[in-house]
Parts: sequence; structure tokens; C-alpha cells
Amino acid sequence: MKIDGTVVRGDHFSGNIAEIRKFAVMSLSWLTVIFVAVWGVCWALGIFIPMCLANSSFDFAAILSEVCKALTPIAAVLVFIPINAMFMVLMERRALALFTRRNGPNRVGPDGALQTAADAVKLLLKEDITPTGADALMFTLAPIIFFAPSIFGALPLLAAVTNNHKLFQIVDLPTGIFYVLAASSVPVVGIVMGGWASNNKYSLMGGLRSAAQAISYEIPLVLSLVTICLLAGTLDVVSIAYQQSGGLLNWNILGGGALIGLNKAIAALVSSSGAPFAEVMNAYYPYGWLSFVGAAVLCMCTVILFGVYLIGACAEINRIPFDLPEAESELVSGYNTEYSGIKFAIFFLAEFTNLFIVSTIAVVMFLGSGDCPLPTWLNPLSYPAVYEPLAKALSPVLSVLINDLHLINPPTFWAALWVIFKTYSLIFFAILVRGTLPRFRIDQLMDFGWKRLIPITLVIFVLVAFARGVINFHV
Amino acid sequence: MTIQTKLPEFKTDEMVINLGPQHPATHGVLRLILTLDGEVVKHTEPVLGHLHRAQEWQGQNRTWFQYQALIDRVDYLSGMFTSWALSRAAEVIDGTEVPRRAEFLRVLCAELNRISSHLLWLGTYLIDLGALYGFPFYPFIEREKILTFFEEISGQRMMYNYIRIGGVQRDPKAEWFKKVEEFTKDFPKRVDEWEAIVTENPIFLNRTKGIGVLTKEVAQAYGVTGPTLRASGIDFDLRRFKPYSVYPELKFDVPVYNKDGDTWDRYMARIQEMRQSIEIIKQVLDMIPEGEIMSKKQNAGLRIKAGEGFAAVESPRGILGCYITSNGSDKPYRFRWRNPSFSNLSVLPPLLEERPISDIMAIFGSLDIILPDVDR
Amino acid sequence: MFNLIGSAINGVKHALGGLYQVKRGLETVAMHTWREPTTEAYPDKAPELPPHFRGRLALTVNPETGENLCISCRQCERVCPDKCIEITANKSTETNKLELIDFKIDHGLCMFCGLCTEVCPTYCIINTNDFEMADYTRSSLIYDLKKLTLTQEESAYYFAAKEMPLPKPKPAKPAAPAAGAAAAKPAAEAKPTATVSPKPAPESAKAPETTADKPAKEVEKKESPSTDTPSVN
Amino acid sequence: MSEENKPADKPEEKPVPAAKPVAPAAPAPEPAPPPSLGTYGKMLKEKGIECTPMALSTGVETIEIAPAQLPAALKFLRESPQAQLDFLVTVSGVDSPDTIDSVYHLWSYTKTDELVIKVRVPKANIPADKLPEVPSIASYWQTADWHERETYDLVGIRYIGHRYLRRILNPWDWEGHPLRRDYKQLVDALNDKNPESFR
Repeated sequence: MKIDGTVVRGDHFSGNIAEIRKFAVMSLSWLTVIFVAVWGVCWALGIFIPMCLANSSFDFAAILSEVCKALTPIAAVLVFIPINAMFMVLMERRALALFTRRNGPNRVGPDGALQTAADAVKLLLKEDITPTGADALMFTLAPIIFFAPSIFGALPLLAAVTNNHKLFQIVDLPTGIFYVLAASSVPVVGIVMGGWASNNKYSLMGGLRSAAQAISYEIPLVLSLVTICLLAGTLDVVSIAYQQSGGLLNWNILGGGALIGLNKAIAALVSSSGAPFAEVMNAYYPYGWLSFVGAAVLCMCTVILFGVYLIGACAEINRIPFDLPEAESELVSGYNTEYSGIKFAIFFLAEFTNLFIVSTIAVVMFLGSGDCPLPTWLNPLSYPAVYEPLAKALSPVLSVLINDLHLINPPTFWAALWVIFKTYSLIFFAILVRGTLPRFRIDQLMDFGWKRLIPITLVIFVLVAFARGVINFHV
Repeated sequence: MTIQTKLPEFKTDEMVINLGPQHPATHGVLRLILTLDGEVVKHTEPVLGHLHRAQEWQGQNRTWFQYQALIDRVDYLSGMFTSWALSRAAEVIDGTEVPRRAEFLRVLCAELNRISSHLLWLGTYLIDLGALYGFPFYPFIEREKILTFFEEISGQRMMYNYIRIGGVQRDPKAEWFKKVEEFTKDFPKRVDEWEAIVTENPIFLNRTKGIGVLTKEVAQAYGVTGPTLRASGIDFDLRRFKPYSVYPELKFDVPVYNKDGDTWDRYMARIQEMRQSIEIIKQVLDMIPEGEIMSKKQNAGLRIKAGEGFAAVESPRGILGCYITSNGSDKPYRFRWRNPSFSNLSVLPPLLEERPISDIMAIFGSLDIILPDVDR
Repeated sequence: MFNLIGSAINGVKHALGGLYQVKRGLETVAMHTWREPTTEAYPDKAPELPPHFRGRLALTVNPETGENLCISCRQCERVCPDKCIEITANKSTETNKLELIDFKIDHGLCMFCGLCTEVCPTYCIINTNDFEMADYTRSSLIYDLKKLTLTQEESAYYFAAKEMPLPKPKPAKPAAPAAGAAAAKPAAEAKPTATVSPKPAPESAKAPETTADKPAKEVEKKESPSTDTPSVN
Repeated sequence: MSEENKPADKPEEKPVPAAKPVAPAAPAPEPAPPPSLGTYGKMLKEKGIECTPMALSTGVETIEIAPAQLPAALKFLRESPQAQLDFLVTVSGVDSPDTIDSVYHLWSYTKTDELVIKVRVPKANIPADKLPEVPSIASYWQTADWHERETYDLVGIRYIGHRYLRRILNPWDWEGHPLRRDYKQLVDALNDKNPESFR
């Protein structure tokens, strides 16, 4: 918009490259910090100390190294969560600023990168107020109950997202996803407790809403994941993650393995070695067109399931458009109206951690965990002709890092990178949703959950159970 | 053995809750004493006056010239209209002829102000509905431009004191008109964008369709005016019905919604009004004549002839009237505001009955109340 | 049965339509990323204010001679709705003219309506573009003559920006005696007998008392403003 | 603009109550012709409702009605098909020099006609420490509900029959009715702001 040669600010699509670049730089540097910090702690605790102890003649050396190893996943989580929450809050604020044509926080640190760190310090130093008439014990317990279960429930995911690195297998859980879901349904108790203990009517309503909401959205959420488990034939997150390796077509979001045959057949076609195309197709899709229909149905079903999962997850963690428990314009701030200082910080931390965890579950269960989206036959790195010279060139450095210091574990490294990329993409989407949609009403929310999502997931469950029969998953 | 077919009677206690005066969604300091059964509102008792600044008393104790500067505070989102109502009432009593250019400038500023007021409403309404972080900023970006226009001609962004008894305060420069023209070209595109985000959004439809239905009869009985009334299907726009100023010469539609009178209709009525206002502004920019802008000397001794009169303008919220009794001195004898928000708010209790608590915000927001206008 | 299928199809249509609308909304919001921010970097970059912006009040001086333009006519003091202006002036015995001794504005009370600038016959009191007046005490918001008076350059700038006619050169001559008198006799100021209103008020005008309980005085005051005050358009 | 009728009617006289010594010299107006009944006045008269025409309020028909007949008159004007004055714009109270008026501005949703109805209670008739009494119309015309409450609050007119005649803008324990001309403000608002100010 030009007026007499002067450009009126903010009215043309000249692009906003500077701000976007700032956002990208901020995100990448924060991610690097997170990545380095977490891996550094884990490496020191789980590899370096045991490595040093292995040569020592210290009496309890063996025991100590075992203890260190056992503590590694917990250390990883404990280091990761606060840093990650700080980054997510900052990312949310910066991203929303981008969507709304603002600059976002840009005062503390370079381009505002340390804003949330400052906020965290402020929150921790604030006076911790317990309102008169509140049940002090419950009031204090509530944030802890809200926070703790989801984190430790998410521990099994660690192994999945690090490509089954042995450091992070705290215990080999064959019922991993079940454990995750069980743990993730506990936090609502914390919300209800907080709402009730605050001695505030708004808080009470927020807490009760949260209970109702969690109960109704737990079901479609679980059903969608159960359907994936049905397709995968296992409850073990690590196995589910492994099953999806091999590119986009193998992922659960696209048929939950129904396209593995297609993937392999194309790979055979491209490499022109091994079994011919038709043979592979026949092995995987034994019933001809019926199998193809089955595969198509499965693809459709899993895509819908992914949508249902996202909606259910959003509701489960009280994100907009399902943020009824803390609906600002109705209930002031819902269950955490009365919280301040460190307790509020814990609630806040837990909310963002939960967002991260549900995104990670989505990545592990639907989006192929740490798998590169390119199918193997398209991925240049999978061809020895490309890969081997590269490896040879880098080997002097890498061999020290990999074999002597165990500082890098290539499969874990790549898997972790992909998981981070996918997870934060989902989080970015959640932020976009937050920037767009208004809030549901409580009864509409219930309607939507019970009358739409649950029937849909049930129908899909049945469809999947049938369609699964006409495809050969494991050859 | 008998099977119990009837559930035992389940009795719940009612809860009394104070919504406001400090609450994020009461648009200021309205206090609603709600009696709730669960989340369902059984009874509403609005408590007003937290923002009472005795505007009428001040009117009687200040000279005309001084009071003109104060009245933008009555409805701070549409200060042009409060000034206009006062000026019209005084002119009617005084028999002042307003220059044509001043009338066009008044219409121009008033329509810009109407847009800015509706824009603020749009943003805050979406906040009321829970879209807290993204959308509400967009209307504010446009509103900011309008406020800049006003700042240029009047010196301030909200307390304009621009429309004076007998004319307007200052003649804008030619560049100003050009800027406004650019704005009118750009603005409809922005409205399209917002409509793409909001109007057909399923959640928004769920929250607004069929909610807070205000029937014609109720609206009339409570003296509801403005877009709120027109959304209930009554074609009652002062600009059309009792034309004042130069409105008879301008072509524009008055959006009337005939179906339900629910919150969605009220939303649409305002959106369409903004589009119509843009049309009016375009015409005014074409038609505005050269000439004087003030017919009455503005000074400390400004006096109005003795007499009494009532004059009203169609403000963004409805009929903003001004009933003045003058005794010929430099102070009004009795000053009475007829504020649209006051009457529009009085319809809230019947609308809220038997609605869940989430609907309070959807309904209350859709009435477009502004508390200083209620409390004065 | 057909009903059921029909409603199912309707439901699917409804759902797809809803999804499409949500997609449209998300798209529109996401596309805003590419637009330039509209926020202003305020403390770093001062906003561009229009010349008629109603900011802090100040007194101009004659841009050429640097002499104060106030003629102590007290119109601003009278017109102020908040009563936040206080003028102390003295009638000089030699020239029989009013001399400005002090000019106080309580910016803590001022509502920046700009009425005082409109009635000022000499364009002395103006609204500047300055709006940063935050301070720690209320008393520090009371600006006196020294704090209010602008420099010559500033006055020149505002006279040009606001398109006000420059003061006539005539009053430049008595400048020196006036200044001298004001400086010379602070003692005499103890009895500032001459309140400046054309009609001398009966009692000493320390500060304008509340007008509410002094109707007589009020009426006198009200009648005093002559009708020839300039209108500012 | 019928301006010449400043006259015989009180409200247009002068504001200063007796307490104030100085009277602004209102030029003695030439006597205006006595106002005659307009359309609606005649209509009411046919209905048997006594009404007195008053000086027009800027071209709008203005009538005075006795308090007792007000509900009937308003009911008739609202419901009768020929009157159709179904929009009660505002109910205002005016503390005129000799009377206390309750003023009703009636509009119509379908016609552009207007009517101003005044109910005037002479101050002489009001016993000391009693409020003037006017029948309430809030029970069947909901607009009047809050408007009457406001008028009660600020001007001090007691609307008989109002279901909930409480203060609406002032706090419930406020004393006096601020828009009365004889209202004494306990604290001078203009001088009670900044202790450090020179005022």
C-alpha cells in the first residue's frame, strides 16, 4: 500500500523473512542446546562414567556403573523437560507472534531467546500463595500429581525414539503403550484435586470439567491407539517403531503396514535384484483386488485414526480448542486460578510436557518414529555407492567418536533427529490451531466425543479388523 | 422382586457465583450475580455502576465548551458518536445550521469510528469465544490504522473531541483523504480474510448458531437498538429511518437478519455493517464539498439558546440519544444520556436463563456492551 | 435404513465441510506469517506523531526573540475542565500591564483535552508531541514556568508544524522590562492583588477556589470571557 | 426549529435554584401562543385521558399527563393500532425549578412520529424528606425497568409499583440523589484528588 511514495507499515506481502529467520535460528539453537545437554548428561552418566569405572579397581565399581546406567533415562527426562518446556513456550510465543504479525518476545537475550528462562526464574522466585480456606495438602499435591505420572509414563517412549538404544531401555516393557496410556490418565486427578482444594468456585468448575473431558476423550484416544496396536500385533512401542522403518509407505498413518508390500515391490522394481515385482505383490496381497481394497480401506482408516488421535490428544491435554478446564473467558483460569509461583510453574511445565509427550506418541505410533520419510529405495544414503565413500571419508573422526568414546551412535542419532523434527512439527501445528480456533462449549465437547469420535473409532476398529485379514503383513 | 424403573430424585444445590467485576470477559467492570445449577444459569442479576463517573452531573456542572471534551469518555470506543449526539442536540435546540462540509466530515469520521468500534468488538468477541491468541489481533491491526487517522485530525486516538457544536474541529489535509481512500480499498479484503477464518468455522457455528435467541418482541420490549435489534429482524436504523445529517444522500444497505436473532446473526449484522460503512465512506470521499467547517464560534463562552431537545444518532451499539434542557446559560440545565448499551444490557438476564455458563460469554459478547456506556 | 444411510452421508458431508472450513482458517492464519509485523519498536524508535497530537502541555516563546508569549489573560485557566492550570501574574505599576510570574500545570490532573490551546489568543500554550512524563511522585508532575517553557528552536518547530501564525513583532519591545520586573520583585508578589481576570476579584486570588460553593464569584467569572476570543479551527 | 417558545414554561427558565443569589438575566421573552394539542394529545383525549399540551420540545409534540393516568396513557399509546408508539426511548428525570418531571420519550418502530410525555410533580406538593411519586410502567414495559431505577437513583423519583426499585448506578448505600439541584456533595470531587496539587 503506497501513499505518496511512503510505504505504510505492514500492508504488503513483501515477506517477513527477517522474523522468520529469527524464529528459525532461535528454534535451531534451542534444539541444539536441548540435544547436546540431554545427550551430554546421558553420555556422561551412562557411558563415560561406567567406561572409567570399568578400568578401576574400586570395590563397588561394578555396582556404581550399573546404578549410573540405570539413572540415565531418568536423568535424560529430568534434564530434558525443563529445557524443553522453556523452548516450547518461547516457540509458541514466537510462532503466535508470526501468525499475528507481531514481533514476539525480543528483549531478553539475543532476539528474546532467553525470555522464558527469565520467566522461569521469575516464577520460581515468586511468592507461593495458598489461599485461605484451601486444603493445603491437596493444594500442594495437585501439581505434583499432575506432573509426575505423565513424565514417568512416557519413559518407555525413550527407547522407541532413540531407536532402541540400550541406555534408555529402563526396562524392556512388552506392554509399553498400555503403560503410557495408563500413566497419562492419572494427571486429571491432579487437576480435580487442584480445582477442589483451591476453595474457589471457578477452580472447582474447571476441575470438574476437566474430569468429564478427560473421561470422554480418553476413549477415542485409546481406541485409536488400540487399533494401531491391532494392526501392529503388539503393545510394545519399540516393536511398533521398528515395524514402521523403511520410509513413508511403511508408517502407521498410511495403512499401518498395509503398504509394506507395495514398498517392497517398488524397491524390487527399482533395484532390479531379488524377487520380481509381481511375486512380491502376490506374496503380500494374496487375494488380488480384494487385498487392494483392504489396503485402501486401511489407509483411509489410519488417516482418520490419526485425526481422531490428534483431537483426542488435544482434548486430553486441554489445548485449544478443548481448553475448557482453564477457559479464560469463562472460568478466569479454571483449575489453576489460585496457583502462583512454583506450583503454577509446575502446572505450566506439565502442560507443555504433556503436549510434547502426546506429540511423541503420535510420532512413534503413527509417523514412523525415527524413520526417514523417504522410502529406502529413494534414499540415496541407503545405496552403498553413496554411503560407503562418505563413511570412508569421515571414518577417522567417526571411528573415534563412535567406537572409542561411544559419543555418537548413528542409528540413535538419526532417529532422535527425525523424532525431534516430527514432534516439533506437530507442536507447531498445535500452535497454529491455537492461533485459529475458538473454544468448544462443554456440552458440545461431550457430544463431539461421545456421539462422533467414539462411534467413528469403533467402526474403524471393526473395519480394520476385517481389512487386516485380506492382506499378508508378514512375509 | 421389583425392578426400579424410576431413578431416585437427584437433588442438587444451586451455586451463587460472582462473574466480575474483575473477570477477563466482562468487558470492563460488569458484575453478574449468577445462580447456577451445575453449569446452567438459573438467574442473573447484573450489578452496574462500577464505572459510574457521573457524566450527567458533570454535564450540568461544566460549560458546554468544557463538556464537549469530556463526552468521548461516555462511550470511549465510539467517541465520534457521543460528540455527535451532543452536538446534534445542541444544534437542534440552538437552531444552528451546520456547514455541508462539516456534515460530510462528521459522517466520514463517524463511519470510520463505527468500523473501528466493530473491529474491537470482533476481536474481543473471538476472545470471549476462546480464540485467544491468533485471530483477535487482525481486527486490531486494522483498527489501529483508523485510530491513526483520527489521531491525525483530532490529536488523540480515542478521546477525539472532534465533532463540535456547529461543525467539526479541524479540516483534514488532502493527504488524509487519500490515506482513508487507500484504507477503504484495502479493508474489504481484510474482512474477507476474517470471514474465511471465522464465519463458517464449525466450532464458531456451534457456539453461536441458535444461541441467545432474541426475538423481535423481547427486543422491542427492552428497547434494544443497533445491530443487535436488526439481527432480530427489525429494520430500524436511524440513518435510514429518521435520516439526519447527509445520510439521505448516501446509498447504503442496512443489514437486517430475519431468521433467528441469535448470536451468529448479530455477528453477521456487524460484519455487514462494516462493509456498508466502507461503501458510505467511499461515497463521502467522492461527494465531500469544499467550504466552511464550523458555524458556531468555539470558545469558553459557548452558549446554547434556552429550550429542550432530544437528538439521537445511530451509534455502533444502537441509538445514542441526548436529552438536553438548556436555559440559555453556558451550562446545560439538565443533561441526559440515552445510551444504547444500557438498554441492550438489560436484555441479558432473560437471554441467559437456562443457558450453560459458556454461553454467557457468547451471548454477552454478542450484545456488544461497553461498560462506560452503561454506567456513564 | 435409507434414513440412516442418508444421515450418515449427511454427517460425512458435514464433517468434510467443517474440515474444509477449519483448513481455510488455518491456512489464512498461517499465511499471515509472511506479512510484515505491524508492531512498533517503541522505546527504540519514537513513534511518528501527527503535528496536532495532544501531548504534554508547554509554553512557546517567540521563535525569533525568545520572549515568553503568555499575556496572562487566564483564558486557559478558566476553560480547563480539570482546573489544572494556575497562573500567577502581577500588574506592573510602570507599564500597567500584566506580568507573568509563574505558570503551573498539574499534568497529573490534565486530561489532554487541548481546550486551553484552543482558547489561547497568542498560541502560547500548546500540546507538544511529548508523552513520556512518567515520574515517581505526583508533585513532580506539576510543571512550573521554567519546565513548561520551550526553547526557541522547539517553539519554531511547533509553530511551523502546527501552522500557527508567528507572533507579531510588536510585543517584543516590552520584553526586557517585563522580565526584569518579574525577576526583580519577588517580594512584591506576596500580595498579587491583581488577579488577572478583567474584573478584579474581591479577595486575593491565591488559587482558584472551588467554584461550587462560591456561586457569586462563579457567575462573575463566567460572564467575564469576552466573546472575541479566537476560535481555533 | 420553534425556538420562540422559551416562555411560560418552567424548565426553560433558569437553572439557578433559590439558593443561588445571582440570576442570569434571562431576557423577558415575548409571550408565545399557548400550545395546542397535537395528534397524540387528541388521541388520548378521545380515550378520556387528560393531557395538557406543553411547549414543543424542539418540534416534537409534548404533553403533560397527570401521574395517575400515565400507565393507561402509555399502554394505550403502545398498543393501539393508530398510535403505535411502541418504542420507549428513555425515561428521564428532570429537576426543574418548580417541579420534578419524569419525561418519557416515545418513538415508534414503524413510524417516524415522536411524542414526549411529561409527568410533573410540583415541588410544593412533595412533603419534606419524601420523594415525588410517579406510577411505574416497568411491569409491562421492560425498558422502563432500568431507566426508572436510574431515575430513582439519580433524580430521586419514586416509581410506585416498580418491583425492584433500588439504586442502579450509585452504590446501594449512597445518600441523596445527585442530579437534584439541591444535592450537596459531601466531598468536593474536584478538590479531592491530589493532596500535593496546588488546588
